[in-house]
Amino acid sequence: MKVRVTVMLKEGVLDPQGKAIGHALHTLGFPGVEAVRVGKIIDLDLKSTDAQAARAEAEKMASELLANLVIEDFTVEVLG
Amino acid sequence: MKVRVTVMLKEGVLDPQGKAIGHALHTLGFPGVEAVRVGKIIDLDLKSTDAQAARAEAEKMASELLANLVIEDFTVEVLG
Amino acid sequence: MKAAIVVFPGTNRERDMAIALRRVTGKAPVMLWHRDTELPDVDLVVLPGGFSYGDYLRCGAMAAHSPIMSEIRAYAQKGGHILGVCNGFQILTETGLLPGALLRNAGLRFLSQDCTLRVERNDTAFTHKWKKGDVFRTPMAHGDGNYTADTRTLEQLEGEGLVAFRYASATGQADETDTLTNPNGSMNSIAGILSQNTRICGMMPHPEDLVDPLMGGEDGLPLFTGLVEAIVR
Amino acid sequence: MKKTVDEALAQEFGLTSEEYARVIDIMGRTPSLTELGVFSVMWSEHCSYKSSRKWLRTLPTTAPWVIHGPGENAGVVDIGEGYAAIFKMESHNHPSFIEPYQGAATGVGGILRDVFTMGARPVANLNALRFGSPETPRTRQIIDGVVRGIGGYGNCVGVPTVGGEINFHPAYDGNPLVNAMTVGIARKDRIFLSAAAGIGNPVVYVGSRTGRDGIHGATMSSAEFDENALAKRPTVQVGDPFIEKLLIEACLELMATDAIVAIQDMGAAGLTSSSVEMAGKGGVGIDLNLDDVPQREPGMTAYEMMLSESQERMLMVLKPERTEVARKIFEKWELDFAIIGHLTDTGHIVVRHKGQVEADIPLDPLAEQAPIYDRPATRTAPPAPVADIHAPLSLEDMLLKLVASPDLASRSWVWNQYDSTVGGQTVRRPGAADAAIVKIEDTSLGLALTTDCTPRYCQADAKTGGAQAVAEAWRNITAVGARPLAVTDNLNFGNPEKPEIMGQFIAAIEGMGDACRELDFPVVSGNVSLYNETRQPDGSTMSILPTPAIGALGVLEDVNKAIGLAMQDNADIVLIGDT
Ligand SMILES: Nc1ncnc2c1ncn2[C@@H]1O[C@H](COP(=O)(O)OP(=O)(O)O)[C@@H](O)[C@H]1O
Repeated sequence: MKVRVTVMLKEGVLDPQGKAIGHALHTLGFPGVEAVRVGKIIDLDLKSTDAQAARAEAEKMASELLANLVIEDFTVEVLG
Repeated sequence: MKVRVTVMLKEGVLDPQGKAIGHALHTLGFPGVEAVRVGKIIDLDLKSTDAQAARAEAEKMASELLANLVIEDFTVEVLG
Repeated sequence: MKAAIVVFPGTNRERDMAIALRRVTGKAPVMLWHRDTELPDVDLVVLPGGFSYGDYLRCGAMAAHSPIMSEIRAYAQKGGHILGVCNGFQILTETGLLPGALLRNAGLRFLSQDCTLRVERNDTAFTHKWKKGDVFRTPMAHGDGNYTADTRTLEQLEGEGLVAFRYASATGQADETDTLTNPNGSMNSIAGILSQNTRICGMMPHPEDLVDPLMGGEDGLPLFTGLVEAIVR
Repeated sequence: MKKTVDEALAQEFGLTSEEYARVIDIMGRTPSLTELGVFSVMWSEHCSYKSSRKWLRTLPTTAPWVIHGPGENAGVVDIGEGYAAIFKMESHNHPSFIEPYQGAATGVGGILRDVFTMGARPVANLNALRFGSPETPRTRQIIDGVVRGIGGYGNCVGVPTVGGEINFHPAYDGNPLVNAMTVGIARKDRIFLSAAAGIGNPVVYVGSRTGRDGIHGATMSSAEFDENALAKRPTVQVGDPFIEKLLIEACLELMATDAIVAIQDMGAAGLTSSSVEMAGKGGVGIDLNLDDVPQREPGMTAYEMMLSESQERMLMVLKPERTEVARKIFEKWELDFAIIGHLTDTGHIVVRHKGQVEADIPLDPLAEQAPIYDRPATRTAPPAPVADIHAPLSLEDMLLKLVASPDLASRSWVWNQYDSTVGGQTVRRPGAADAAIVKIEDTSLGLALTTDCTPRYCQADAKTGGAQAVAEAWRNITAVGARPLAVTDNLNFGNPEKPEIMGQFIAAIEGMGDACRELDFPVVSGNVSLYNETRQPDGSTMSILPTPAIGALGVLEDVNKAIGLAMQDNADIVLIGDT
């Protein structure tokens, strides 16, 4: 199963990368950008053939390693 | 409009992060992980209220700045 | 004082740290490997700087799960002294032994330069050779040193006086918004913090790289001479 | 890939008709695709030095303190107290134009491997950079990427970047120069070489897996750029400094045992050049079984594996009874380790894959019949002496203009991105002295290091410019109180098939040679980068300025006596020499 873990900084945590990208986009001539947030994707190929089990496994990986829950939130999506 | 740009390394390009994460997951007791690829998400808040226009704008930003087309591919998704 | 330095794959300032420790103790510290499952009988454990696991995913994240870290957690529980510098600080926050997290530097660039630190309290093993308010110079070299924590944690750190070092001007002024004195953008200009029992200290800059006049000065030395004096058997 | 091997394909691979005829002559038949690939990379400018070899031979390369001159992975000099310094400079110009961050990063990785391959712990990195006009956005992007890439790689492996130089000129607009230098330290009786020996000994592959990166990088770096270069974009090599760091530690740990017979990094042309060079130097044959090569992607062909330029890989010949000791060390460092072949007495390189012989080439003619050219050269007339000079500006305005010029402005924005203190041995950081100084741990020795070249001097008069670059390096070393020992060079020029470029090249070497002889300052290693030109929209080509970058090394017997730039209070200023 392919599973996608998406990790984003928590609402309220300052995102220096997002801020810098927003700034760069403005100077590149995209004045319509109001806010930018940057996150990470971790795509996992799992041996498991069961969607439920794969999701559970990925959630465990995310909370143990892939995300730092002090500053980040994550979502898990089974891609199939 | 909220638009999500997803940037992934091209097929075949070495992904050192993915490799190291896969390795770490194995030693953490997740032997079911076969492959890991890491990518970036850039969430944009755009002034534009038109989905078509927002997508076109984001695509331009992605190819000019957000993705490095030499080694990366991107996809754009209008979240609404 | 018997000290041990933990080496993770990608650690690269363990030699610098060993030199600084040898300078004050006269003997070479024990080098531990991240896969070791036993901590020898030591008075100080140091997590040195570097790029454990290439800084991939998040700085310190993968090292925090190394086998040796459960020993170090137990050692902390017993009140052992732990110093984490740079990547070592990041590992301590990832392990939860120290609160908060270290984000990408505000300017998004790696910063290799001297900075000045203000000593916030001098009643700990790490800081007692200085006076409160003293300012000293030290090199820094990191890409992710931007200290952040939620409001409650920050209030607790400040309320309980757990900030050890702050980035400041040469005259001791700290200003969070000033990129000259607080180059990585840390909240409250925090450069180093302590655990509640003050036995664990994490800091981003590298006092171990300034312990010899030949390398530009001895400004970082008080940390190490102080540890030797404070931790006598 | 189903391609018919013929002259047209050979040309696509960068071989001329005469060169291809010679291949057929050596093989006695039409070569296979893999064989053609091997010939094309081994005979590329990058690997064979076919345009430059004749002239490089004229450089002085010996002195009583030189342990190994050019010909090994890096130069080796005796620095006293039982230690040797091992150093070399290498270019990554073309890759840095295509992908500045990865191009520069992998350049640093490559030169590091050249140095630790010989048994040295790397103790310092330097660089020599040339960019186009800083006003153009593309140049700014390139600068940003290159500087980040150098820092990203060097900082992570924990080798301090202690010095370098940067110039700007529109001639580098489409062709920046990224020359990286590494200096390492070894016990002088523990130097490792690349000549394979011992028929039957195992050939061992360590490091990262092989992917489809940078196939034909070596031939590409010998071809001039045109507008299509950006569009073609061959698979770019991505570096993994974390793996490199592990590789350094694992190799040094293995080198402390007596397991290694020979060792060589896989640089340009990867498995091909490393195996051919090791066997060739040792006068033995080599059999490789590609089924055993650690692979990153499924379905790779023999051709792809032989030409891949995946980074962070090494090839070794081990003593058979020590193979398991070695395997344990690499397992400890979590690196791939595979026996992929053995040495033979056939004098051939034989490559097998999936039960088929994919290549079988006699090594002697591959090396000995490699093309070597004495290309026609025309000398540029030296410029007329400047008659009378009048100041175009007032002294004050002049000073302001100079200080504001990109070529003279402070470089702290660059070196502040490089970790210059890691290792705890940096005595003079960037900006603190005319040469950087690094102490040798556990000794009183210090190394003085610098890179220098003034391309506009070389443009005006390549011979004087070449001599001047050497002299400046020598002065920078002596200015910190060190004794100059030896130099490495990186000769960056345009297309050698143009007589005026060849003329610049020869003249620069003459000038360098003269200065090196005069100063007793031998050249112990180096690198040549030719075809540095860009096709202009109107079809003409623009060459870079002739840029023979010099990297130099000197020793201080007592590092405590090092001198810096900082003025002491009440000191007098003395000017030495005629103005
Ligand atoms: N690319 C670079 N990387 C690191 N340090 C650099 C680089 N370019 C210049 N420097 C450092 O900046 C200082 C000044 O450089 P430069 O103006 O070229 O000096 P000089 O003319 O004395 O060689 C030197 O200490 C040099 O090592």
